[in-house]
Parts: sequence; C-alpha cells; structure tokens
Amino acid sequence: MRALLAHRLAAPVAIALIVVALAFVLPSNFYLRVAALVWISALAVIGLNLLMGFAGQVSLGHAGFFGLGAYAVAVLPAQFSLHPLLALLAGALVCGLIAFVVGRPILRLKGHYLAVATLGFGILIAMAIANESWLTGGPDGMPVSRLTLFGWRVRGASTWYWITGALLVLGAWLAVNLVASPTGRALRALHDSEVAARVAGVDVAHYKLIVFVISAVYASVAGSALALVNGFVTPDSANFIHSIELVTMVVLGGMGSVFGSLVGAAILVVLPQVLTTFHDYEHLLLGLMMMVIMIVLRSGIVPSLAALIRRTRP
Amino acid sequence: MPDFLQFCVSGLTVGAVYALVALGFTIIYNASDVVNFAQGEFVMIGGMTTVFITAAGVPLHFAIPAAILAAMVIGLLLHRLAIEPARGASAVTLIIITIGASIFLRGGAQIVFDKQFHSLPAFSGDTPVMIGGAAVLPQSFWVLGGAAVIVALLWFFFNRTLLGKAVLATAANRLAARLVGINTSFVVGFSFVLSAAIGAIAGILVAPITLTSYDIGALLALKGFAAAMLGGMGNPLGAIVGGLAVGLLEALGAGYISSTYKDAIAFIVILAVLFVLPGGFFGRASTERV
Amino acid sequence: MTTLMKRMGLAALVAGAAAMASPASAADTIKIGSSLAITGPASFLGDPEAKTLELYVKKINEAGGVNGKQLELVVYDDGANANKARTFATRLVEDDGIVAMIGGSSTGATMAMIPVFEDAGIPFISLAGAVVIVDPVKPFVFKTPHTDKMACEKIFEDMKAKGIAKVGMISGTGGFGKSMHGQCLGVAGNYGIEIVADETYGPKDSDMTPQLTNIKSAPGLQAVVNPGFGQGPAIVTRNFKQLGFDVPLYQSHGVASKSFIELAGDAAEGVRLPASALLVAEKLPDSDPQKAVVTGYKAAYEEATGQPVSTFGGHAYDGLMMLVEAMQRAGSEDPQAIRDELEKTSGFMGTAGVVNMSPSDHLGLDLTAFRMLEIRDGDWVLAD
Amino acid sequence: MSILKVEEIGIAFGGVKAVDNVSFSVEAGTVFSIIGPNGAGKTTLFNLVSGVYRPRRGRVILQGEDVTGLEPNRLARCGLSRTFQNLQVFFRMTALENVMVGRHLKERRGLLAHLLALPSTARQNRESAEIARQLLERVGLAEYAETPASAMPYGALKRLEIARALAAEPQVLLLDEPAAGCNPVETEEIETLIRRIADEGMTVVLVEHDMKLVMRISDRVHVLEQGQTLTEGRADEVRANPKVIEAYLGTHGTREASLALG
Repeated sequence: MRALLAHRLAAPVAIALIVVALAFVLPSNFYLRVAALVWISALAVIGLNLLMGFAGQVSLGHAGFFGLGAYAVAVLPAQFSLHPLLALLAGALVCGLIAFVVGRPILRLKGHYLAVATLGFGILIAMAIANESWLTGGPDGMPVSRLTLFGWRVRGASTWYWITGALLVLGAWLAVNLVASPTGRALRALHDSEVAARVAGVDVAHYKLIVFVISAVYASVAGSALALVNGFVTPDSANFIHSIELVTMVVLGGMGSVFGSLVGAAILVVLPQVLTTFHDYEHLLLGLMMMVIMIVLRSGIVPSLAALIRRTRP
Repeated sequence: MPDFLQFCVSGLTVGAVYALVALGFTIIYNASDVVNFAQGEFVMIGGMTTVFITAAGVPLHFAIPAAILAAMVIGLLLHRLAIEPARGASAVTLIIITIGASIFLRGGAQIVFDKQFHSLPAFSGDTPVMIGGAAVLPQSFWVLGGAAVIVALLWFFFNRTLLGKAVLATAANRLAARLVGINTSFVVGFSFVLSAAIGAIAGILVAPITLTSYDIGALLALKGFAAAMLGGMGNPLGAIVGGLAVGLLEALGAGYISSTYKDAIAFIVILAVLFVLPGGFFGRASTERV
Repeated sequence: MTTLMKRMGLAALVAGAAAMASPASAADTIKIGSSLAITGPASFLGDPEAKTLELYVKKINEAGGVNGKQLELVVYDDGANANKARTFATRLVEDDGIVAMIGGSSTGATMAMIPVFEDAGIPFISLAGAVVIVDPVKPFVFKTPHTDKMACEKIFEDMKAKGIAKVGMISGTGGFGKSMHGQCLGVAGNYGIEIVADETYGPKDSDMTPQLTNIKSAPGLQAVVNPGFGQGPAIVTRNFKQLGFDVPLYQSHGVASKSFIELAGDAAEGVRLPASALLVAEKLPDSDPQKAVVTGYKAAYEEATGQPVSTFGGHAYDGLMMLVEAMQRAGSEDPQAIRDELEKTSGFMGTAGVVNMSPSDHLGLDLTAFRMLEIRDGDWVLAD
Repeated sequence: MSILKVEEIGIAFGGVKAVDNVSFSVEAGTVFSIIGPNGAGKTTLFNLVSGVYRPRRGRVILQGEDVTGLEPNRLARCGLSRTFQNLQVFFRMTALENVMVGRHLKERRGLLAHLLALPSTARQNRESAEIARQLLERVGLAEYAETPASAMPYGALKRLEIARALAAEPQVLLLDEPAAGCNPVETEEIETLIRRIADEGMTVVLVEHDMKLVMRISDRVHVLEQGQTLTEGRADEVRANPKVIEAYLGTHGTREASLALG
C-alpha cells in the first residue's frame, strides 16, 4: 500500500480516478461546473506548486499569467479570427516568453523581495488588462467565442467537466514526470540549498527560469480553459486577489504535493459554495478555517496527513 | 511649481500612511520573521472603531484611545490565538495564517460595523491652508505630524528603554536573546500589539481625508508591504523612506505621467530599484554562510 | 409540446433540487434567484439591493404572495466577481430551480451570467448600469437602471442649457466609471461639448488632488464631470473643494445615495447630478405621478434597515415589482410566459421612472426618467 | 604537475581582510590540507576557490585554466567539487536522490523528454540511481538509500555530502571539515575514505580541525593565520615548525600534535 502511494504516478492516477468517479456521483450541471472550476484551479496550482513547492520560489503574480491566458482566447479569436485552440496555444507561448524575459532579472531576487517583484509584475499585467479597453473590454470584461472542434460546438457542463478533467490529469502527469526527472531533482536541490546545487553543477538561474516558464504556461492554459468554460472574461481573473488565492491553494494543499494542489484548489473553490448558507458570516468562517487548517496541518493538508498516517501506522 | 508642491503634499500624506503600515510590517517581521498581511486590518479597525464609537455619541478624544486599545487587543489576540500556536511553522505557512486572519477580521468587521464608507470630522476643520500655491488640508499636517511623532517615540523606545532593547535583541538573534533571559514570546506578542497600535493611529489620522470602510485593509497591506520591501525589509528607516517614496511616486506619476497607470509607475520603479539593489534601499546584501 | 416538456423537465428539476436542498420548499412556492455584490468593491450597490429584495419578498408574501403562491428568494453574494456570479447563476438554474432572476449588481457579473439564463430560457432582470446589457437586445435579459449613456446625455443637456462647452472629466477606472467615461466621450459632440481634460483614478484611490490639479490648469475650463461610484466621487468632491475650483461639479447617478452627501460633507454643496425622483421623494409636487411609489419605497426601506435610501435599492424594487406584475398578468410561473409578459410591461411606475418595454427595448426608460438634482444644505433638491 | 594553483588571492568583508595574498599549489593525486586557528580564513579560502565568493584580487588556476570568479556550477564542469562545513544537504530528498543530484552534469538533459517521461529519461534515472547506490555503499550509507536526509544522523550526512561530491567524478575535491562533530569511529571511517579516494588518483584539498587526521593523511599542509599564509610544507615539517606550534597549535595543540605523531 505504501509503495503504491509512493509511486511516481500515484497522484495523477488518483486524480484521474477522482475525476471519473465524481462524474457518476455529481447530481447536476451546477456540481459539474464547480468540479470543472476545481480542475481548472488545480491545474494552475500544480504549475505554481512546481515553482513554489518544488523549486522554492514564491510568485505573488501568477494570476497575471492566468489572466493573459484567459484574454488570449478572448482577444485573439475576436481580433484575428484565430481558432480558440490556437489562441490557447498562442497564449501559452506568449506567457512562456514573457516569463522567460522577466524571469531572469526577477528570479535573482530572493524570498520576500521575489514576492514583491512578482506581485508588482502581476499588478502591471492586471492594470494593462483593466485599462486597455479597446482590446480587452476594460473592467466589464469581454465575451469569448464558443469553442468549435471539427464543426462540433463544445458546450454543456458535462463536456467541460471532462475536458478540464483531462487537462488536469495531463498537467498532473507532466508535473510528476518532471519532478522525478533530472530536471526535477535539480529544482528540488536548489530549493534546499542553492549553493550545494551550484557546486553539483546545477545552473541555478537557468533552472529557476525553466520552472518559472513552465508554471507560467500552466497558469496560462488554466486561464484559457476558464475563459472558454465561462464564455466571458473579466480582469478579476488577473488581479492580485486571485494571485493570493492561488498561493493559498498551494500552501493549504501542501507545498511540493501534486495531489495537494487538487485538495487546496478544491477547498478554496468549494468552500465558498458551502458557506453561502451562512450569508454574512461567509468571510469570517473562510478566514477562520484557513487559520485553523494552517495551524493544525502546518505543512499543508496532504503532506501533514501523510506524515500523520506514517507515524500512526509504521 | 504650485502643481509640483500640490503633488508632493498629496504624495506625502498618502505616503505617511503607507510608511506607518510598512513600519508595522517591519516591527513584527524583526521580532518574529512573520510577514503580517493582516497589518492593513489594524488601520481599518482604528478608523472604523473610532467612527462607530463617535457615532454612539462618545467625544472624539475618548473614542480615539478606545479604538487604539481595541486594535491592540486584537493584535494581541492575533498573536496568542493564531501565531503563537503555529510557532516553528514555515514562513509561508505563517503568511497564509495572517492572510486568513485578514479575511477573518474583514469578515468580522462587515458584521460588527457595516459595509458602508465612513468619514471622521477633520480634527482642525476643512479650510485648506495655502502654501506656495498648494492647497493643504489641516488634516494633512495631523497625518504627517502624527507619523513624525510615532517615529520619534519609536526611536526613543528602541534606544532608551529596556523593553525596546529587548525587542531589538530579539530581532538581532532570537536564540541569543532567549539565552540571556528575554521572554521572546512576550516580545513577539508585544510587537504585534505595538504594530496594531501604530496601524490604528494611522487609520484614525487619515480617515478624515481618505474615508474608511471594512475592506480598506487589503490594499494598504499590499502598498505597505511593497513600501517595506522598497526600503529594505526589517529596516525601520527603510519602511518610512519606502512608504513616502511609494506615496510620492503615485502622486507625481498621476500628476505628470498618467493617472491611469500611476500604480504601475510606482511598481515599475520598485522593480527597477530591486534589480539594482536586491535588498531595497537599506537592506543589507546577504553573503552566504557555508 | 416543447414548452410542456420544458415545463415538466423544469418541474422535475425543481422538485429534485428542492428535495435535495431544503425539504421545506414545495411546489407551491415561486423561486426567484439573485446574485448580488453584497460584499466587495460594489457592496454599496449589492447591499441595499439585497436588503430591498428580502424586505419586499417578505411584504409580498405577507400580503398573500403571487398567484396564490408564496415567493421564495435565493440570494448569493458574488462580490462583483464575474466568475463567481457565473457559478451562482448555474447553481440558481440547475440546483435551486428558479423561475426568474433579479440581479447582477455590476456589468461584468451580469455579462458573465447572461449566457446561463439565455440557454436555460429564464428571464433575467439585471440591476447593472451599462448599455451593453440590453443593446443588442437579448430575448431573456432586461434591466432596470438608467444607462450610463442616458446619464451623460442628461448632464450634457444641462450644461448646454447653461452655455458650458469646455469640460474636464475625472473618471473612476472601475467598470461603472470606465463605461460611462466611454459613453460620455461618445455623445459629448452631440451637445457641442469639448473634453479639455481627461483624468482617471483607481477604484480604491484615496487622494485625487494630482489629477484635479491637472484638470484645474486646463485652459477655459467651465465644468467638471465625475463618472464613478463608491467612495471615489466623495473624495473627488472633497479634493475639488480643497483645490478651490470656481466651476460647477457634476456627479453621475452612481453617487445617488445619502451617504455620498455625508461623506463629501460641505464639499457636496452645489454638486449637480442626474438621478431618479427617489432621492427627492418628499419634495416632488403631489401632482407628480411617481410620488406615491417613491415615498412608499423610501419609507419602507428606511424603516426596515435604518439606513438612508439609495437609488440602487430602488432598482431592485423596480425589478421585483415588474416581475411580480408580469407573473400576475401571465397567471403562471412559467419562465417563458413571464418573459413574454415582462416584454409587454407598459406604464409601470417604478422608482426610476415610467417603464415601457418592447421587443426592441428591454430597458423601457427614457431621458425624462432622470431628474437633474442639486445638493443644497446637505440635501437633494430638484435643480429645475 | 600542479592541478590547482591559487595565486595571491584575497577578499575583504567590510574592510576586514578575511583572506589576504594567499598562494599555494596542489599536485595532482595528493592530499593537501589547509589548517589554522578559528577565524583564520580557511572556509573563506575554500569559498573563493570553489566560486562561492568572487575574489577581490588574485587568480585561481584549475588544470592550467584561469577559472577565477567562475560560478560554482561552471567550476563543477571544470572538475571541481566540494563539501560544506555547515551541512548543505538537500533535506527534502532521500539520501539516494541527494547523490543523484551529484550526477547532474553527467545526466542527459532534455526538458521535453523529462516532462513526457520518455524511455530515455527512465533509463537515465536508472543509471544515475545505480551509480548513486554504489557511491552510498562506498561511503557506508547503503542502508539509508530511501531515507529522507532530514531523518539521517549528523555523521551520516557528512559522508552523504562526500558521496554527492564524488558523484560528479571531480578531479579536485574540496572537503571542508569532513570529520567535524564526528565520533572517533566515524572519523576513522572518513579517514579511510579519503585515503581510498586519494589512492584512486583524485586530488583532495582538506580543511580540518582534527590534527591527528590531518597529520596522518596529508601530503602537504598549508597553515593560515588571520587570513595570511604562515607556512607550508610536509606534515612533519609543519608540525615541527615552532612558528606553527606557537601561533596555532599552542600548548594544547602541541600535545595533540605529538599524540598524533604517536
């Protein structure tokens, strides 16, 4: 059992099983939509977790990439009649390029300074999206044309459930592959000791840049997926609060845990839906639960529970 | 020239509030390595509590100390109930706890107070004073003067009192401080109370100018954090310079370049400064000890 | 046939969802949904809207309900976040099984929700401002507030009458301010207005003196317009006074609540703005056909909440009442029938003015619904 | 032939000359030790040679090439590896993974292959793991292979660092106090290990406080005092040098040194 859990593919397989199993349990389109939102957030969170949890580099600006991805599938088809799928790829490419260009100077910074630099970068993107109305529709957002595949219009909550679920499983699979590869070892090494990693021959700046680019692409694809599901985009997807939400999902679920990314995303997406019954007390309870979870399970939900299980059942 | 003066007055007034928030960040960070994102909530609690106590008929000069006291109690509770139990957790975990705390306090404020914007009457009237062609509200003097007094008191406290020196010692080396008999847990708790008080005073001083509501905290935390980093995290002087610099950048940016992108201008300058000085204005460049 | 099947499907859905959600609700209630910005940057819109809906649903139920059935209101707080709003819209349609929808406080949230209700065929009355919501007309989408374009026209009309031609603008960059800014630029030429200065401020900014300093030095400035809502216009108004402008200041219908006057204080004296008659309810002549409606709503709201009335809550009142009348006229709670009757709304007297809907106009208000108000001695008065 | 040459190297921190005008030359396949009292600048010298610090003056020549101021990862390519006095272990990884990181430069690096877990990546992982396992065995840590480094005892971590450094197959290995904090048994194991490494032809540069160890295994010893060279010579020469005994070894050290000689 433990060997099974420790297997490289444990997380993507578990995620795939959950996606398939839930499809038979969820009673309505609303639940399917919420699940699809969880898959999308989890995808972005896995990318951010590669950066934060594995390589140990903070980003408080990832919603910027998420927003760029979202607006890519809104703007490119509208302005250049690009197919939405190509727009998604173009968005990912652009995000990767931007991450590549800004990553080099930004990633020289460490700790809280890196946090504030990525924060500033994310805010610049969010401001550009909110203010350049001629392109983005401004603060009120803009519609996204429906995705058509081989003449078939993709629509309906269950279709999107499966598409986003598949994207998530793919994202999780790529992530665990990366973590278990020489590149992944280099990333985890520079997290624990940059100087030791450098002595071992790891070009730290290069690897930080690689993982920053990868995580930007994850965020971009997730943003594109959300835009296509919603059929509408607003600058909310790019703003600072969303960046903080993504980071919170990473930490809640567990830094350095791919499965934890799904758990963290699920909590922050589903909890507000559950808490609606408490009306005015919604935010109070959300904040309280965040604090309690982090105090009790301080390494994040999945790693902390895993450690607990290991200790009780040797 | 009068325009320039007007921009500077605007920038310094707003910047003084950023500086006080940044100072709160710095005090807590030095004592405990915690970046307290609930710092902005103290500003909100100071302003909103004063508004609601005065609305209940209590005169301003009683309401203000009561509001500061309320913020200090909440600062203490935050430390005792959320930070202390998580002692030893990683920095990121502690940051998420403070973010949770800020959501919690905001959620509480919307129930205890309301969701409306509020104002306080200006302490010395609303008639602007003309200085070199710039119209300056008397309340701006209160904000700037208040900030200056706080800084002076803090200097005195840290350099001339035993408790202040204990806080400094804890900041320099927690283990060593504990070994010489300093109750570091008390010092950390005290730093939360002190930061809460500073935040609350900032919130009260500025409420007559910028208005206040239950959700002003997040933005102030963001700006205050950026200001603290610009100055150099952990350096009180850096916090003040950083805060005033961010305020001035926004005002001058809005006045001379683009009001739409004034926040962007501030952040571009912060990024540029950090690329040249990776530890901010006054941050020490760290050498790796291996 | 299809409607019958739809109805049956919907009934099954409602029953299913109801059985799952709350056992108390049964087929003899009419479910109305709402997603509003009760918290967040637009909470001063969503808060009074939610309170109004809750208040009047209670009143209607106490008076026997609609078509012999009780109303059941399901309200969610979307915080003006479009993605959240979209999720709640799906939840309302899929799980709560509503027959009609009121709300969407902000334009972004409204636009994100529209496809859900268009697909489900459920009438949707938005409480947001921008003209894009009903232009082009979408079969199931209606709205109650005046559009920002109408506000610009009303302001410029007033300026033209006073011989003002050179105007400075300072706009919020939030959805409301940004949209109205664009509309005003679009129609300014029709009134011979020239925009001589154009500045903006962020939704949470706390000092606008730099922008106003620039506007003040614009040559030939005759007036300033401030499209925006929330606390921003109050700060603009205070800064406006601080800098000693000697030209008139026009605000938009986005500040049409008493709290604006409280926040802006003395500086609010002489500010002009277009707004509905609700703000001057008592000052209307008895002959005014709107007087009964607006004084009635104002009294009820202020008594129930202890807070001063705003036009935003009024928009929710108008939406709910129009919906109730449509259901009564239709004699059923079938969404399609409600939609058809909503579109036939004619001569409805609401807080915003007289509403005459048509297949080509899902707003139904004209410029006469706006009154030009001025703030004098800390209160609204009719300017004309 | 000298494989590593340091010429007049120096660095200052805040006006204090931590290392000043130090020169030495290490012959290939020998064990070269640097000793000196606490604060003499031994670790700083290591940091200068291994590229962690950039020297203010002087040159470092590795296998005939000027490598002064090169980044540590560039130096690793040139065949230089090191361990650390203050442990720099990858605590979130297992012992095996720690050593596998040492294989970094020998591994094929194709990002796409890594993301897609192509057979080449699996092969590479197996190959690195196999070599890492052998190295763990060699330093006596085979039993810890799957243990997270955070759960390993201190002495084992010291050897883990050596195994990681060896994984890079360096020509020159810098060991910074490999026996510090180890018990006599562990110290002996480390001594045997260093000997075997040197016997295989690898050049070892050692900073160590354990005089017995230094005197027994060093071919040459370089003595630092307050950042400057005091003397250099064969172990027995240095031990006999009165300057060294006076300045560094002191009364306490003399006894140790004589004990070490037996």
